[in-house]
Amino acid sequence: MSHISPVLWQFLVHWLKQFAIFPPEASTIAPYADALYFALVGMTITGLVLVSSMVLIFSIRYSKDRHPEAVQIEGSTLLEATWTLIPLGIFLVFFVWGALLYFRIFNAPPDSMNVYVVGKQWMWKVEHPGGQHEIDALHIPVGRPIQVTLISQDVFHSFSIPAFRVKREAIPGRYTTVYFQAKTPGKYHLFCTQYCGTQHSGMIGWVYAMTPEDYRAWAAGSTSGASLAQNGERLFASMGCNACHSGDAAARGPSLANIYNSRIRLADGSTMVASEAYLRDSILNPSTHVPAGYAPIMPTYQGQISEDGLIDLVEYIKSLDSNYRVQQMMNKSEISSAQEAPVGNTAPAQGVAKP
Amino acid sequence: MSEKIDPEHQEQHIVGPPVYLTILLCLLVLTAITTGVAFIDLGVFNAVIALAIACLKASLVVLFFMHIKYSSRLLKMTVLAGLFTFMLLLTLTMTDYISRAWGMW
Amino acid sequence: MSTIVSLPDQATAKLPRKSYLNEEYGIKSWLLTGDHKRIAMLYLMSITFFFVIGGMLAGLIRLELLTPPSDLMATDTYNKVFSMHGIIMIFLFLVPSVPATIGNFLIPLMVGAKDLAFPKINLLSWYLYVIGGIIILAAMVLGGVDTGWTFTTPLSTHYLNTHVVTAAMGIFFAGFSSIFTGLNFIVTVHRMRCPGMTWFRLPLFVWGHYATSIIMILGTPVLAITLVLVALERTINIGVFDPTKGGDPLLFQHLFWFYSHPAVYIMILPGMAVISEVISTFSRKRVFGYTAVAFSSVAIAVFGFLVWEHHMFIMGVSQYSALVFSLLTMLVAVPSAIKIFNWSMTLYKGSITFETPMLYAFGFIGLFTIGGLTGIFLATLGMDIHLTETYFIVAHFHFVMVGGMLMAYLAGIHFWWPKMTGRMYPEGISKVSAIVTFIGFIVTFFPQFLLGYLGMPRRYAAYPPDFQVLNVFSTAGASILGIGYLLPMLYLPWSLIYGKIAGNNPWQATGLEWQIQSPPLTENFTEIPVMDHEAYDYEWLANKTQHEVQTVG
Amino acid sequence: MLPGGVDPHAHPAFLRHHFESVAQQREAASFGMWVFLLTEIMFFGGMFAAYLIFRNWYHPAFVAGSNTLDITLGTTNTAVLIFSSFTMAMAVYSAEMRRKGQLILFLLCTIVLGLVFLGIKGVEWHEKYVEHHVPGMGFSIQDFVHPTNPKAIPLAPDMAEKTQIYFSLYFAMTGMHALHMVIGVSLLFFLVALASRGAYTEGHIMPIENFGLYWHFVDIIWIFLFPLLYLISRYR
Ligand code: HEA
Ligand code: HEA
Ligand code: HEC
Ligand code: CUA
Ligand SMILES: [Cu+2]
Repeated sequence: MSHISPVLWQFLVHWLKQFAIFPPEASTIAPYADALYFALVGMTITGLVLVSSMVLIFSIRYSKDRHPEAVQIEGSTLLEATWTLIPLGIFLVFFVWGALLYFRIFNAPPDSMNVYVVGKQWMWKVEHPGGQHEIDALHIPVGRPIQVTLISQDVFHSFSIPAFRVKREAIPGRYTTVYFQAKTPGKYHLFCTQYCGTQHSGMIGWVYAMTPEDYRAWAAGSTSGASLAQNGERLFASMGCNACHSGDAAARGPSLANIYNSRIRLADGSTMVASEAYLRDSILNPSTHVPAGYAPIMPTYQGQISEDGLIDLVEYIKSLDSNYRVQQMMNKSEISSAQEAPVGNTAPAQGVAKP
Repeated sequence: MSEKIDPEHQEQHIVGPPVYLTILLCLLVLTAITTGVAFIDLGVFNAVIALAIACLKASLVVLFFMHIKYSSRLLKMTVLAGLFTFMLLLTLTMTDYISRAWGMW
Repeated sequence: MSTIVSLPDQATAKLPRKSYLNEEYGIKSWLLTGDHKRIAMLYLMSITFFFVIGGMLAGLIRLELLTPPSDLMATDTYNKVFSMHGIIMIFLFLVPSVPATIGNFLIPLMVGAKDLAFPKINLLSWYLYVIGGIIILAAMVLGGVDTGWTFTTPLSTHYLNTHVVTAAMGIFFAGFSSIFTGLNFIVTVHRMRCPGMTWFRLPLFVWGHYATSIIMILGTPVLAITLVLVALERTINIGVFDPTKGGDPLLFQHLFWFYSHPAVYIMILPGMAVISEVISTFSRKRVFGYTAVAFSSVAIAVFGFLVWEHHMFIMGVSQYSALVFSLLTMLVAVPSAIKIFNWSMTLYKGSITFETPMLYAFGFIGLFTIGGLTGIFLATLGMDIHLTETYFIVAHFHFVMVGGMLMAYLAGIHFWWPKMTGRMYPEGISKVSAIVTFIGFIVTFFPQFLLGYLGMPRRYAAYPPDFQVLNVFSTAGASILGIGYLLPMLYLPWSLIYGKIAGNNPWQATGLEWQIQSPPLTENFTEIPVMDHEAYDYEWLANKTQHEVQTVG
Repeated sequence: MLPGGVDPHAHPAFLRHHFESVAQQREAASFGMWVFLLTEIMFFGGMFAAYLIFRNWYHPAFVAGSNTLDITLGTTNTAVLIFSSFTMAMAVYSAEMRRKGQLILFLLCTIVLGLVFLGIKGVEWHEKYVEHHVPGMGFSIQDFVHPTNPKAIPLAPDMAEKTQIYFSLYFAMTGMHALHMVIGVSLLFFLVALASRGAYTEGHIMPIENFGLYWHFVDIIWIFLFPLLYLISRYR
């Protein structure tokens, strides 16, 4: 090996150490994705071997030297049917398999912990319900289903964690969600995978999957003092929302208590479920869904609240829902240490009618 | 050419002024109707009627002014192919827009 | 070259005294020509020019990605480089590659017509192409665009201050060039076939181009209007794609991919058309399952319109409609499989020789199978979540576009080179370059599959050092690949002067185009031919040759 | 025999060298024109798709926007365009009948009607400009939030914003349509010039026929634009 220069040698060693052909399986979804992947690789290899062996064998067996006179053959309906139906069948199997996985990744179980992520050129802003803010980093406990609610402040971004095999676009003007449950504690790449302008390749960060104890310590250590709902409560007052949404029967706006996840009857007779998206849209485009019995007098807050502010407001309105509060409390008591006050206890705003 | 029996080819047919005049009249009447109907509240049927009349007018133009009624099957198919692709664009795009909010009401 | 089938006229062949090349001389006779063969040559030259530019940009991309940080160029330069690479390669190279050159040259010859139906529109379409190309080059020279070739809104409409509108207008022109090419082909195939040339006697090359033309005509205008709306949004701020005004950025995606998915079949069907001819000729056998291959082209064209949403699976489309589109994507993959199997079966009991076009065709079959089957990965919903927007996609589309179409294009250029120029290319070195291309290709793009599964995002100027090993392989491969493409650019022009005289039918192929002199006369046929046999009828050819041997020599 | 009494196997001067017969040339040309119209369908199709989606999303804004258009002008324009289609059809008929004077007359009528259409369109656009209803040019939602017309229902400001989408589509669609009209009228001038030299009354009527197809197509687009843009819930 003496003729290999030391620099080159170091390079080679470095490379061999770095060499990997698939990323760590760090989430509960990853094994499912990998299984599908290997099945697909299997199909590709089968197909390729089939086709290339046909080509190879025929071109050796029937090369001009060995087989000077070609035999003209029309075709064969039976064969056509075979190679139409068999690939079709195989592809359909993968369609079903893939669809199952897709619905699994995009529909979180109801008890998942919610984390908000706002994408902007060129950073990820993460907001935990407990009020922890992070930039280009995401701390999560292993073993808990986590739902990430994404939105973008400007252009399309895409939130990708290869080690978890999940990815979801952050869209301007609309919430999207993705869900995962980390398995192994560790530090994993977080990428923006949708081209979003000059610093697209700089819009990267790390996901820290931590043991529940570590996570608790981290959460306690990095809280900014107020939870999202508490911030939202302040905003609710300072933006004058409570002038109309006081919860009184005489108030000009509907009471917002308990509306999260409830079925709202709209003025045009249809009904809608008050999801996060609905709440956000009610603040920005109030007249697109007017609840029955109210005049469309609510002003639009388009351009006056940042996406972060909207998240705070949405979390606040959600915290007015007793079920959600209970669930959040359960999350909290499970995760956060006892000294930290659960959000629900402080949340109900003055003047909002208790259910 | 003319003795060959080929569905793609067909003798040219001259359409005369009487036909054109009739069509012109129909189109004007339909325009009047569609404008008039717009002033009556019929709920969703306003849009339906407006579109139906527009389609009717368009078919009259295509069939008579543009001679498709007297043209070869190839040209008829061509027109249909255009409509078909346009409908594909609409319906498949709508599969997204219609079902996007499913589960939200 | 011993492998070239020897022919009655090969030994004594002389260049014909009169041909479309020497009918008239001077720049003007080329720039104002209505002759489809001359226009094809104009296209050939301009396309090669843009391929070299696109290829150099690819070289820059690969050099930058040799090391993890963005050290060779700034990130925004890199962004401009890959955007221009994509735009040039797709709209100025691959879309017109086979149809506008080989197709333009051959369609009239194959259907037995004197020219395309509308020679002036054909010339116009070349001018539109050149204008589009110049505008895009201008956009590049004046500062570039950094939208990627997909023009994603609202990034392209509101957040970039590069020459987006200029580039969009360039593509608009190139798009209309492609529409007019398609229009000409369709009308020619329907209306200009010679007596006896029924639909099922058409060579599969014509079927493939017919299917391509359908897509060009029905898809491209949607791209045109979409780009117009993008330009309007940038210039006068209308708001259809702008979420802050209540518009919907996903609508842009729908309209863009309504063209751009079918467009990938514009980019592969002509290649498949070439492969059918090449495989049949060099195995001296009728294409197995002629009707199945013919109809699968049309099926690809029609089904190709039904699957565009598979580019948007994680972009916030409805999950139910994603389901529909995933299913439809599985269906559109089947006709391609049918073709691959039919070509393989064509070899069965053939009498196979291995000239350069055949080597490229084998390359096509292998690489397209990999590229196509990895398309199935992406069509599988759950897998696409992990793979989308990574190097897996880059690998997928380079396998189908470079491994598939570019190989087919080179196969076609070599196959019809004697017909176009009257001279043979040098067989030995061209075989070497076919093999170099194949090896270089695998080394360049195979590692990108692995990179993709590892999660390396595409369009990254800088990447984490974990990914370097595979990237070095890829860059190394690209230099081999570059040599593989450089060689034909050298020896093909060389052969114009020094190549052996080809004679009418050096491959002993059955197509109408091979029965006339090479290079052909301006009016193609001295008298309109009458087709009295099936396509790929080698017995007919044998009889004819025998007859010629008896009467001529 | 073809209309106009041309023998399909004769080789008149207008028969291009690569066609076998007049019939073949004629069929190729009209098929080619139809294929071109296909692309036009898809060209406008993109905008119709956008229209469909936004009309469903922002129906009140579309109603309000539509009601600000001048229905008298709109209906007049529709009638004008239909008339021009008729004169164009008659022009084709005159060419088939080899009546040169009549052909020129009808072509001129078509030009005039086309120009009248464009003129009225210009008036309407100018009106929108004065009202600040042109997106990107000082667009104002005041008229929708505080309508001057007592019968109009005021829109909430957020919905009023969405009228901008309506007007974007209005201008994009009518603009593209008008562009086609401008191209059409310009071509008509050429046709008149050539027709007066007798080019189309010697049996070579293909250019006239194909231009007719184009003109009717533009008419059809308007036939759809009119109800879609002008006639949304006029009863308000
Ligand atoms: C020539 C161009 C071309 C061709 C032909 C194809 C062909 C196919 N493509 Fe590809 N594609 C692109 C060019 C092309 N693609 C480009 C450029 C992009 C990226 C755009 C961008 O974002 O920049 C892309 C992206 C792309 C995506 C989007 C990924 C994403 O962004 O998330 C998807 C998803 O479904 C996809 C799928 C397919 C499928 C299913 C086919 C099928 O048609 C393939 C069919 C072929 C086969 C299936 C092979 C033959 C089969 C056999 C030999 C049978 C084997 C035997 C057995 C199974 C037993 N492609
Ligand atoms: C027809 C289509 C086509 C072709 C032929 C190619 C050819 C090549 N492409 Fe391209 N590529 C695209 C279409 C194509 N590409 C598209 C659509 C994108 C997406 C853009 C986007 O994201 O918007 C893309 C993106 C893309 C990327 C990803 C960039 C990113 O996401 O960050 C990479 C990276 O490796 C790459 C590499 C290459 C290479 C090495 C070649 C090689 O095959 C090229 C080899 C050819 C030559 C080198 C030229 C000929 C040789 C000479 C003239 C000799 C002299 C030159 C040198 C020695 C350099 N391409
Ligand atoms: C001028 C009075 C007024 C103000 C100020 C106001 N609202 Fe409203 N709000 C209403 C009315 C009236 C409705 C019901 C009709 C409608 O949707 O326009 C409503 C509806 C809502 C709804 C939907 C409720 C449902 O039952 O569907 C939400 C959520 C909401 N408002 C949140 C807010 C927030 C957050 C703010 C402050 C940033 C705010 N509102 C400020 C009057 C007001
Ligand atoms: Cu954000 Cu890329
Ligand atoms: Cu696709």
